[in-house]
Amino acid sequence: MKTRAAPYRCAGGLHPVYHKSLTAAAATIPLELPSTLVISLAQHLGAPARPLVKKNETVGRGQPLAEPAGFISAWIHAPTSGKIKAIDEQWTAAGRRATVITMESDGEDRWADGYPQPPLPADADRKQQIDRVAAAGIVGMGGAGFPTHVKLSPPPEKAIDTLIINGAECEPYLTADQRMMVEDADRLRQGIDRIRRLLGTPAVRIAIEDNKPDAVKAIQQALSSLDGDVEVMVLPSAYPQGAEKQLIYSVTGREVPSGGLPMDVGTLVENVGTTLAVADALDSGLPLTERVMTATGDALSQPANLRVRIGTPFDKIIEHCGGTKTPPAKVVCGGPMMGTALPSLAAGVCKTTSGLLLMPQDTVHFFESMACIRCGRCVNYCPMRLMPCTLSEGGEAEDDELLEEYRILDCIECGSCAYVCPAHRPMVQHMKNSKARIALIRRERELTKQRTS
Amino acid sequence: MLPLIVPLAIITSTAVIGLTGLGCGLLLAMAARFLAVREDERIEALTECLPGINCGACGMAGCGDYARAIIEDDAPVNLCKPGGEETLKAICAYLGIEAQAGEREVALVCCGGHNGLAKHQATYNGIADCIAAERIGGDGKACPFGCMGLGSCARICPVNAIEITEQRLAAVHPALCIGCGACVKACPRNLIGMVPESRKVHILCRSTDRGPVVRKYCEVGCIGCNRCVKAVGKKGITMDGALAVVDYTVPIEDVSVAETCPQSTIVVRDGRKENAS
Amino acid sequence: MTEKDINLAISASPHTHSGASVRGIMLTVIIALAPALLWGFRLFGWPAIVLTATCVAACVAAEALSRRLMKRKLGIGDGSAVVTGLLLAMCLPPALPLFMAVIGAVVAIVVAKQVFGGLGYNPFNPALVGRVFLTISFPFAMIQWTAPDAPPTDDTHAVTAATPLAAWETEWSGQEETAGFFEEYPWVDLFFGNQAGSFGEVSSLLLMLGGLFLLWRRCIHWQVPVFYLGSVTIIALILYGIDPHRYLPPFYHLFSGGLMLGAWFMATDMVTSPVTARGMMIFGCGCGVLTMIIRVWGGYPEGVSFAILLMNAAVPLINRYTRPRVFGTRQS
Amino acid sequence: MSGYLLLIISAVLVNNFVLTRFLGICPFLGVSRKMATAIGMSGAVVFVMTLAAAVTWLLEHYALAPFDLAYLRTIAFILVIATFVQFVEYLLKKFSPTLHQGLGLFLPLITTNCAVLGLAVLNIREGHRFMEALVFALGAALGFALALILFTSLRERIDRANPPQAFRGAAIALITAGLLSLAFMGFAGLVKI
Repeated sequence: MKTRAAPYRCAGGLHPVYHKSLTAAAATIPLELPSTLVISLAQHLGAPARPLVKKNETVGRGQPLAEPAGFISAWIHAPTSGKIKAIDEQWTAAGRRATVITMESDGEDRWADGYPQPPLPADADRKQQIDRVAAAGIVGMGGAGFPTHVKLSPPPEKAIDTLIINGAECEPYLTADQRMMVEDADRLRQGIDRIRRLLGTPAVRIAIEDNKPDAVKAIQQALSSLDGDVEVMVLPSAYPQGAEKQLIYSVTGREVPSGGLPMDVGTLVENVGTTLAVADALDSGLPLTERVMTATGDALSQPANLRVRIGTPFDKIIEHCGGTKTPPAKVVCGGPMMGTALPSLAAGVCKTTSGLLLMPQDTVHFFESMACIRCGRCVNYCPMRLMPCTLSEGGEAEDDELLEEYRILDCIECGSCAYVCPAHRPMVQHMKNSKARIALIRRERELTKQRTS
Repeated sequence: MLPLIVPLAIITSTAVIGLTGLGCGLLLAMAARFLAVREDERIEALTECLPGINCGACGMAGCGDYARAIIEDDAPVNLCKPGGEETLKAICAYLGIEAQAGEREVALVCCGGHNGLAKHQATYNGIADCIAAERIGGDGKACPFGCMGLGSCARICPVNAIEITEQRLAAVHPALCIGCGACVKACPRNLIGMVPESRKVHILCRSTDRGPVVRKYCEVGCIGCNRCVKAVGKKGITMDGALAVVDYTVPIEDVSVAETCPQSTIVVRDGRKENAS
Repeated sequence: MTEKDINLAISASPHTHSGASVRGIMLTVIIALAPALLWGFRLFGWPAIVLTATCVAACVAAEALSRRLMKRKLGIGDGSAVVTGLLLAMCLPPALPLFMAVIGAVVAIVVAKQVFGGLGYNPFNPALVGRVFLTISFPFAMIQWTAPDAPPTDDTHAVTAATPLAAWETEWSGQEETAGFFEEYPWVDLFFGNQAGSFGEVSSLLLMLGGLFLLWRRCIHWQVPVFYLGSVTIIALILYGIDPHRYLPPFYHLFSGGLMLGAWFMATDMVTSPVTARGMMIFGCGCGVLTMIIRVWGGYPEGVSFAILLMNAAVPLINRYTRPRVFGTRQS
Repeated sequence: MSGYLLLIISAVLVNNFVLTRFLGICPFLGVSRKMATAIGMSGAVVFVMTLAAAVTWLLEHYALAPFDLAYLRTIAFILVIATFVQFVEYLLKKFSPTLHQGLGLFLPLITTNCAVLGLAVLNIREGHRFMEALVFALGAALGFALALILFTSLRERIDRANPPQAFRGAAIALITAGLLSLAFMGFAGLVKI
């Protein structure tokens, strides 16, 4: 196994202040069981799951609470044993309303019947293994939440020749992936080996940013026993190095075509956390009911890396971390660049929640609606080589023709443009807004086309 | 006596211009013959129906364009405001469709929770636009169904009939509303409905949350207590889960039903009177 | 901690910022202009100081007044009016009657900027519009240059002198013997700033230092000045090679006639220059070519302001056709 | 040869029909909303101008001048120009209906486009020979096209600007055109003819 620098450099590349030292060296601690859990049914990309339980029903840990409601959807399991208190609509950590199951823990943390499931041997049937991944409710834990079993079963004409394990963690503040790589490197090796076999032994690249030397070292050691084409790729620390398309380019020099998927260029990217979840599901038969996340920020008394059950309410996490130093003015679920600002702390941890960031008043950035002064910085820093200034102006004017011409749908909402904007324009909100509108227009256009033909 | 001999200048000038004109005319005649494009007769006929002032109120470049849009793109026939009813009738007569009769409908914002009554749980900082705010989790108002008051409806209204009050609530001026329905589509929380002008009883809430939840965030939200439904004997008001909904197909004559509402969610308004004033 | 204690802010991502601001950029530009400005004050004395003060005051006042008339938020805090005032003053003859300077400032702020909606919307560089407006309206007053070595005590005693480019154009170009010109205008004077001209544009060295400061602070992109100065140098070199008696050597084109001020501070104005890297290169080249065309063949000895204004007009077109290739749209 | 070149430069830059002579302002403002129509209009103007220049020149020198009918010049020229515009309209309608629709009313308006008539009259007044007249016409048309395309791209930008209410629309467009023409004054004295 070799270690080398990533051979390509993607466009853009910010150097934000990382603030990772708050938690980079803090060992992961398991959070005690909360008394109440708030489990969103829309924790993944695609259709929200359909509830399988009723109010007042008693459930055991690992028991399915909701089933997938479509091909792109996922199972959701009870994170502990207890009683279902309510099923209703609430704000979720994704910053929108969704059906939420509220359950009360009985403190016993008893597994449901048949859980954990028996481990599957490495030479088990491929379909059986992928079904297990699906049944464990595993989704991309880096943030997007794409169901992993869908990624693991590419159509036969799209052979995967490179598996990239994403340990870049380019978001400031977050250190969960880093800690997982340092602490769980052996289990990570098992996960990598599992995924690799499922895909027909492609080359494996573990991509880590150079600001995590401890992770690089741990991975080198743990993976030395792995044979075949396995390499650790050290990436320069730059945002958004860990974004899927940029990562693929840095590692392989291939550009995922506009509107396409990584499998279109023969690659598959899995997050460190997801890889560990796959190992858990196949080797230990555990469904996805907990994850590692970073609770951090300058308003939090004791920033920490935590192993938490899915559904743990955010106020419980804050409590566990010694409360707040100063009143938080903004609470972000995820990292500061792409995370979601939460309107309240009642929501619970999702499968995709990689961090909880409490920002004091003086660090909260305020958007002012000033006119673009055309400094061109956003154009310079856009990792997708778009023209964000033009797009945001076009978005304001709702000039849909212009937005499509300037390819707004290729925007990955990384926030680089808004980060460097001297006019403090809410660029990402413009992008999100325009993208949704354009997507809608396209869908309508498709529909009319279908109807007329 | 006029000289019989016409001055040479007149003859030459007439001849030169005449011949030039003739040449040009011939060229054009040939062009018309060989480059002719057949136009849809219906478009021309429809253009005749329109006022011909090319004002652009319909959103097209002119009357001709609007006529083309009606024929080719199935544009609605009631877009011509200057022409009014007369034009509408003429168009409908030509196309052989029936002009929509019936009562004038005006838009109504079904939320009464202005900033003094509805609670905010967070402070919004971003684009002053409801649709944009809704995409990142609303404007901080604790009620997820309430009016954000960022004015997407007011901006899309072609006649400026919607006002955002100081307490950040959208309000329609029924007198100005032309019933185009643009605001209904613009509202990301589906708060705006079209109601017949003569109706007086309205329920200004669309929160489907249960009563206790609603009470927590809004002083004038519907808590689903069912009293109004009982008061009208299920005629004109029905329950949709925990929300009372006015059924505008059944007129409610007795406006005292509003007094049964413990939350003052039901309001009595006379759209016609407001129009007159 | 209960929910009542806190009122959280919600906004779209990102939740952090680089700290760059429009005011910061404008402040940096003012700092970068300072050396050349102070040198101008030293060289031309009180008239220059009064002129600068007038221009800045008139610009700020015009901005405040027009914002108030438009019933919009006052935007003076961003400092752009101050920068416009400084730049305008620096490209005017030091002895210009003050009322003309006021007219120029008002045109710059009101006609070139606020009418379009303020900073960010103006298609043309306000200071240059002001200057060009004055050049066309008061052609005589705009070429009354003060000789640098004899700073006058007051306007009436100003000793007028020709700028090197104007002198070459009217007296020396095409002559058999041109050595006298180079004696009268040694290039060292041009480089260090001992020449007649608009008071802020005389010292090429200090302007270049200011420009490099801007570059270091990342307030301007390197493409514009490099391609601007580069294209001027190349064209001047070719012409000089063809006929040294008719055309000036590149040094003189580079270090006189406001080229340094234009290339580092005017052409790089963010609002009115392209946003794409390739666009900036084309923009710079265009400025250079037009400057040389106007200088060598046109009616004005200095072509910088017209050249930049003309290229300003082409900026939307340039932006449109120099869009970078979007990631993932490689033609295969 | 260099004479023709100077003639073109003069017509395109120094004495730009729109920005220096202020001819043809109507279509200049009218069709500068969208790039596609602006390019189409430019094409139509190049076609009409060059052909009209040729025909009016011939008309002047073989019909009007020999019979001493200079006073009929305007009416005769308009006749010819109108014919050509109508002809172009037929062509466009046949071969590019979208462009025809985009140009709308402004196509027939080329007839009264003073730039075309102005060109024909200027050709006679300056005593251009036939080839010179053609080259001058081409230059003038190219100048019109240049101004129109530059202005259109600017206008797409100022359409998204935020002028005070009173300046919206044509007012701000005219101010922009004025500033553009200010910039074009830099070419003054470029060609001495």
